[in-house]
Amino acid sequence: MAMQKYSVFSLIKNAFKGHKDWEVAWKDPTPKAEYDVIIIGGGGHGLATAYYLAKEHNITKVAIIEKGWIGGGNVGRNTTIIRSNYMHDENGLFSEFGMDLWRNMSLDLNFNVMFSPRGIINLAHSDAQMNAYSRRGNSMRLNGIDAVLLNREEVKKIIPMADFSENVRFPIFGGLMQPSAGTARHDAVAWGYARQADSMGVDIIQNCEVTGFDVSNGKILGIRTSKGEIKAKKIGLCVAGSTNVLAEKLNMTLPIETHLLQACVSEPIKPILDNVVTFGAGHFYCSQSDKGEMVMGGDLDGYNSYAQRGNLPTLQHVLTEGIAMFPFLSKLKMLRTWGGIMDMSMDGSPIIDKTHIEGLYLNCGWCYGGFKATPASGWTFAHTIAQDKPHKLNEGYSLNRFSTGHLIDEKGLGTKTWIS
Amino acid sequence: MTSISALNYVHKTGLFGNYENKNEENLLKVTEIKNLLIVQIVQYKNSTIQFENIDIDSLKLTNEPLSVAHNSNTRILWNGPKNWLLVSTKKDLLKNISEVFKETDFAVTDLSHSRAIIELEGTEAKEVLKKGCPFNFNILQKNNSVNSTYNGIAFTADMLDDNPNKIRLFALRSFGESLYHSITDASLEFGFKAF
Amino acid sequence: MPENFRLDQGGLINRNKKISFTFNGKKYFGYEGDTLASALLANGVHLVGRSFKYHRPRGFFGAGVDEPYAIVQMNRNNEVDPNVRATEQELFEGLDAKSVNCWPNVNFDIGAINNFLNKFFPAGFYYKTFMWPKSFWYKIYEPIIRKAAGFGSASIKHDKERYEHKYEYCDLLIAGTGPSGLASAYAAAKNGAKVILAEDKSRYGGSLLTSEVTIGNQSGQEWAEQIISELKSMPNVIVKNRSQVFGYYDHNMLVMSERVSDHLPKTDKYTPKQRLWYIRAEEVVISSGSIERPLVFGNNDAPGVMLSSAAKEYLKIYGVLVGKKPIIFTNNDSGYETAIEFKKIGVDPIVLDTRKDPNSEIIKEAKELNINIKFSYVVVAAKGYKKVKSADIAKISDDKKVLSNNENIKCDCICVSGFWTPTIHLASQSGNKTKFKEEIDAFVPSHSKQKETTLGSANGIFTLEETLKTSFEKGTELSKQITNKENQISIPTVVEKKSSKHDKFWCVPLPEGKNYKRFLDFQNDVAVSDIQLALREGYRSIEHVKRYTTLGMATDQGKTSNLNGLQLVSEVENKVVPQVGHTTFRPPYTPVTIGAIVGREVGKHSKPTRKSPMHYWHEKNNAVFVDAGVWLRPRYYKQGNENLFEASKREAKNVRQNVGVCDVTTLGKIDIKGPDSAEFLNRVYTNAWLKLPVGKARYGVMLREDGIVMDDGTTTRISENHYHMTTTTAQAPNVLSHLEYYLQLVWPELNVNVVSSTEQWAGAAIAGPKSRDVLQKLFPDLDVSNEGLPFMGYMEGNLFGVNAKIFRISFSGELAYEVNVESDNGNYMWEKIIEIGKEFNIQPYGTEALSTLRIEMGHVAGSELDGRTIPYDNSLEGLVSKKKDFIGKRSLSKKAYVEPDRQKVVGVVPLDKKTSIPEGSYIVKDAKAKLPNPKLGHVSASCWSVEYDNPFSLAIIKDGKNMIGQKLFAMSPLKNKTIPVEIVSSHYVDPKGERVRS
Amino acid sequence: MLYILCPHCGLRPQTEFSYGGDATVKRPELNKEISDQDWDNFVYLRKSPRGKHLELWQHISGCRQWIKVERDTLTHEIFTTYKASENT
Repeated sequence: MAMQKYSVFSLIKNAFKGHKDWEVAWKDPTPKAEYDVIIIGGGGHGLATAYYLAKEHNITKVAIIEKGWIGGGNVGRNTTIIRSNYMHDENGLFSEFGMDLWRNMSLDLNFNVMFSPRGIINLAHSDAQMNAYSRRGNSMRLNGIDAVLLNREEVKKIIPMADFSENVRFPIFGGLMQPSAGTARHDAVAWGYARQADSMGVDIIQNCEVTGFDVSNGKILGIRTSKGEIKAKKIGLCVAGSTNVLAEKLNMTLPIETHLLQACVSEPIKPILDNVVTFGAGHFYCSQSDKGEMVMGGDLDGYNSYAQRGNLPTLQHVLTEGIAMFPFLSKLKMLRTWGGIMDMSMDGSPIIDKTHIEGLYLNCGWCYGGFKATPASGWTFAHTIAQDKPHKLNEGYSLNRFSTGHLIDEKGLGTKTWIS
Repeated sequence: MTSISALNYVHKTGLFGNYENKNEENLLKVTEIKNLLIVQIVQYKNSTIQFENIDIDSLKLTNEPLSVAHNSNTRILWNGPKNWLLVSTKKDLLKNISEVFKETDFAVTDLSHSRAIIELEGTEAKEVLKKGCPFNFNILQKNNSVNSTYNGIAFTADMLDDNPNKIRLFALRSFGESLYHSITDASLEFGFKAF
Repeated sequence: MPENFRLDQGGLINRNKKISFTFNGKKYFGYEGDTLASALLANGVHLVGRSFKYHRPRGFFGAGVDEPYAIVQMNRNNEVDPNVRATEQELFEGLDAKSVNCWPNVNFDIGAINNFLNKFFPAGFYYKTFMWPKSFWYKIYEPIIRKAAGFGSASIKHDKERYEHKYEYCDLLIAGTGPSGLASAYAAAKNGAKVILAEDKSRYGGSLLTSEVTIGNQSGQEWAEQIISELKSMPNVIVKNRSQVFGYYDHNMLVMSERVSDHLPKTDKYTPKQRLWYIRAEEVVISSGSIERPLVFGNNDAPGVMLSSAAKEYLKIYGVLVGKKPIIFTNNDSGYETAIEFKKIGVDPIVLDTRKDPNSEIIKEAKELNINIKFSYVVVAAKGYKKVKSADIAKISDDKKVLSNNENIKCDCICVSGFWTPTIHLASQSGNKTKFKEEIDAFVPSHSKQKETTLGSANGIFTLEETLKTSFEKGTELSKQITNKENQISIPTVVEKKSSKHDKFWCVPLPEGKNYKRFLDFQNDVAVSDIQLALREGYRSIEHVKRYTTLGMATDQGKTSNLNGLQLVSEVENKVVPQVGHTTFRPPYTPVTIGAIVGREVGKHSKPTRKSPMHYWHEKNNAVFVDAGVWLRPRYYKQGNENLFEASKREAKNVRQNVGVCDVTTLGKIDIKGPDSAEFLNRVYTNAWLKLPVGKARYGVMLREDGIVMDDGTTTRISENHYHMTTTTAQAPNVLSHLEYYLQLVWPELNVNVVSSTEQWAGAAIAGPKSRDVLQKLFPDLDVSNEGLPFMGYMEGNLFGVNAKIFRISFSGELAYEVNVESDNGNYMWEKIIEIGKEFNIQPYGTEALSTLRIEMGHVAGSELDGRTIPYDNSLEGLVSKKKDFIGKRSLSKKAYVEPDRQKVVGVVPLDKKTSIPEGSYIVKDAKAKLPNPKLGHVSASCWSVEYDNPFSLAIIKDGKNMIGQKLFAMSPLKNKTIPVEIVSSHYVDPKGERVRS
Repeated sequence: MLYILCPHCGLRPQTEFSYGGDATVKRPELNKEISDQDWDNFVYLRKSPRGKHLELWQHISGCRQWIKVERDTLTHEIFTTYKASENT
């Protein structure tokens, strides 16, 4: 049966029927005995992978296995920022491919994910930093990604509420802007993918925990779950934050540490900030949601953690930089805080690759950058699984780059992942 | 004048903050301390010398956290395992004791110029420290010292007295002005007199 | 004139002090001790704001932290406070507040059109529309939605208020001063424990202030007052009001915000507006009480519908009537307390009790007072838009499904009581997995994860007698573990009339043919129908329901809505509530001012500033400073109208031609001592160190274990077992930790001590062909000839009375020396150098000239050692020993690191010898290639070569070794520049390094 | 803010410490032949368990000693702390 279409007309029609005729966005099936592909992890990346497997590769005998509820991981606990302002070619080209998917996502999924290209500005507080941003921005431009270098006056015109006063520790010198970057409604991304994947035959199985893997002769055969054993020809791991926990069940050790990142929002206020802005003399970023909340984030808590709860000194540190950038934040009230657990890879870039186990594929190591990568990650991971080889866009995201030395280190911090 | 102390340009004498209608005697007192001998003494891991037997200005080294061996001129602050910070008004103390510390057993490093020093005195002195340092100052008594951080600046607090509190604060010299700002800013609520 | 709703007497307000205030531009009067809410209610003002989505009129629902409606914008102390809860804001003279989220005003709000269209705006409607055409979302729809959302408006002015922090430690932190908090605090304090007792409100006592109970021979209120005054007199107790414990973090650290000055018209000059307390407690008692639950019925959001406990609080504490014709709608005995209070002051309430035939002392009392009670009755719907005017009421069947005997009765307020929800937030934040307690239809704490105990109604105990008994006992028990004392406290007798039973009814069914909105979340306009829709559409997990409908996501964070939402989900889904589970509680319990979280580290002091001993000389001599980490360094010394480019060129040129002096104090210095120092250095650096003679310096490079260059610098052997290491400014702290790591953990057998001596020494680099002349005059007694002090030599000297260390090392590529003196003498040294150098035309130079000098010499620095390069990339492979092992060596054999076309540092010169190449440009073969244009590498550093008077840059490019002589392009699309360039050697000036040895 | 028992100084607030990561990786001995795989294991691979984790902290603003801390990565509870020289 064709999927019910969302539109202003269907909304009006249903309004007159008391909204009784809306169909479920996704079903709640019991798992089948066997699938062509099982995707473990019902987050953004997993749902997107399933969708593109069905849509681009016509593989529909697919199950998504989710321990809790779909969208409950990092896709539901991020700061909704979407960008492709990367210096390294691998990251830039991959992310820019994703930007195209973002731009078309609402129509493609028939679900308004509220992609809003409001522009991201990275503030610079020294000439050295302006030069570093030039290096990044020029690389973007040569890769066909939009980027603009702003001087102090230009920044002031766009965000006059930033601290341009005398009483400032790190004055604003200028900034790098990606005008096409922006935000999207995070939950909607998960739900939109889920709804489409479901309509194409993908089984979304929630509250189902993977307890083990069935591997024989170096080949994956299936998984054991809290809802029984399920066989599959191919299995994709898409469980950012929990990758190491599942890797342990597979006797794999990965170049990944698990860390905690907090974010918070203020109480809603009337619109004051249109762009996404990052502070250059530290690590703070901020945007204003459609609801009016200032959405803010910054540093990792700085030690391995699986607790989705952080500590206040980290937020204090983050918000100190927040006020240093936007003094007006001082009078607002912090309404809600949350924490997400990140796969921090040893060079800060992700891994989308096959593994030494035949039929087992890995998608992990997204560090702080997972949300923005959702569509491109799903697209390339689906390709990698379907074709049994990486797409050109994710060739650089190989697992063996740590052995060969072909690292993709945007920050130059090496393996000390907790220094953010 | 050849010598310029760490806080020379920021430390101004006078009355500051909420001092009005208060007896000057009860105000916090803030002083910059200069011209102290400050030496780090570390015994190497493999050294077999009994440090307990060493005599410095009639003081003995003890390997106890928070401890300060002290007399009226010299204070030896425990800095870490077999690691001490000797602070003395006797500027030439080092010369007399250099033979005691054999080069193969001890590293003795003069750090006299590497610190900015603030002395803070008054019943509210600990309250000032509690504003920026998460250490439990309730347990710090006379002749205790601690290394910790104040508003993100590493510092050492040495309790010269606890009735009223008299605390000597050391920070790395280049951070001195920032620490001085933090301490005096935190003192404004109580009112202070700078000497 | 507005009608007066203030009683002639009663309440805890100070009637001797009348206070004037302004709301929405209109002047009113209240009393000291009022909240803004109570004062407005006293003046008959029930309409304060508009809801988030439908812009429906909103009044007051509660009387404290749980208030979901009454958010106002305030001007206080000449500053704007955007979102202030009127129920928490204490009244002060001149208070000025206005409504938010309404335009043009709260009485007539254009946004309310949403309300009439609300059938088109069900939960999640925005996900289903506004998709086409694709740019319209961002350009058209979203801006409209953004404007309609949000509450108050922020001022972009800097916040002038002070916010302070305080770190405190105690044996027991007790959050809440209701009966359980007071009893446990009293018992613990009597046992000698150090206690901090925190109360959110201005008055201590919690429910005791409004309940008609007797403890011993005192009223509840008298008892509370007595306990508090006794606690205040004890030296081991800190009692704080206006202090909300809002977060329970790891290792028993809790955070409390104290509103020091918010209740005053002005903050005293040196007093904080708020103070954030970080409290590390041995044990925590959570006595945070409970919040009354609403009953859900049609239009239950109309102004005038409020919690029955709030109505009672307004009466008993503020002497304010929330209405003169009240309906009390209850499913438990609490409603009777409110009814009796009304009756006592001569107002006749009607009680609608959902129960059929309940029995208790308090109901008996109500009957004796001739209160009109209708059992098995419910409010079906409130009538009235901006204020309740009447209520449709009906009899409800025993199975609570069928309504009958419908009638409409006049009323001006409806006080609801749907029983009580324990405030379990802090316990949950601590990691306590809460459990559902069937008999109270709510969650209570279960096993403690940290050292926390929840008492009283927060723990689901609703009888005073049991609360006091358990709280006294717990207070004794917890403190006894800490103080080893056991002071027995006799537990007083208690008289309480109400029973703690309730009817498990919470939502009135819709009468046939009616389609009332029945609200769960009042601020976000989430109605029963929204939840039903979410469930119908498959959003079935409670988290999905929350996110899809925004239930519980308002600024009250669901304090009054969450549990009713859960009830509804469990009903529709046919599950029991514990299966549905609640969403996670996260700090803060209630919104906390961001300024308070940050404290005093704002403006100029948001980070520390490090200064060299010569800083003020630089300042006096027109230095323009640059941030190097948190250090301030002179970037250039401005003469006349010079700009950066001109000044730095002058300074650099003067070094090449005469002599310059540069403050190098900020370079990291590490004092290394011990018998194994040489061996240690040999392991740390890539080159050989065992044979460095005493009195000699050597340049060294250290790697991370992954083979990437970590830092470089020179290290000098001062004596047999003593070395003086220098590091870059940026890496100094990391290098020290790195060394300590290897000494303490990896090679503990080495007898070496490392200590930072950066601050002990002030450093000046004297560079240029005439530097030896300057040095000779500084140290007339020393032989500083090329033989006496050769390149990389070291000696000690006396600089006009102060001790100095002299290193013959060079960063500029010129003949150069570095002189160190003890920091107190730094300025003295500097002035001497300037004075003596005058005849040799000495000039100070800043980091910009320093940079020029090193770039044209091809010396790599931070922009090349950027955490991504190996020694080869920086042409440092000559310093990599093949013979010995060192940190990171094993990584250098990685495939990528030995590829024949590996990147390498080169020099870049524009063909026109005129056009400067912006740093961060890329080198490409074909400037017109289609994008993505393959890059050979990037330009890491650029300068104007003062030697050749043309631009020169360093670049790190692929196969750099074989690229020299090639003609390529440098591109900076950001600056719209494409510059034809030639690749040359990175050693542009003095490639053989003759000058440094001259 | 974690409260970490420094085996040299006593219980101290987290702000005095800096984190040093997994304490179980062991640096291969100097001058020893070692496979690429073993070297990569040391440099890049991490178990990062959910639960008990032995990790390094440096008491950087205290006694400057590196210490080993056994901590639960899910609850953040600290079980035991060790001096650098102590075996775990």
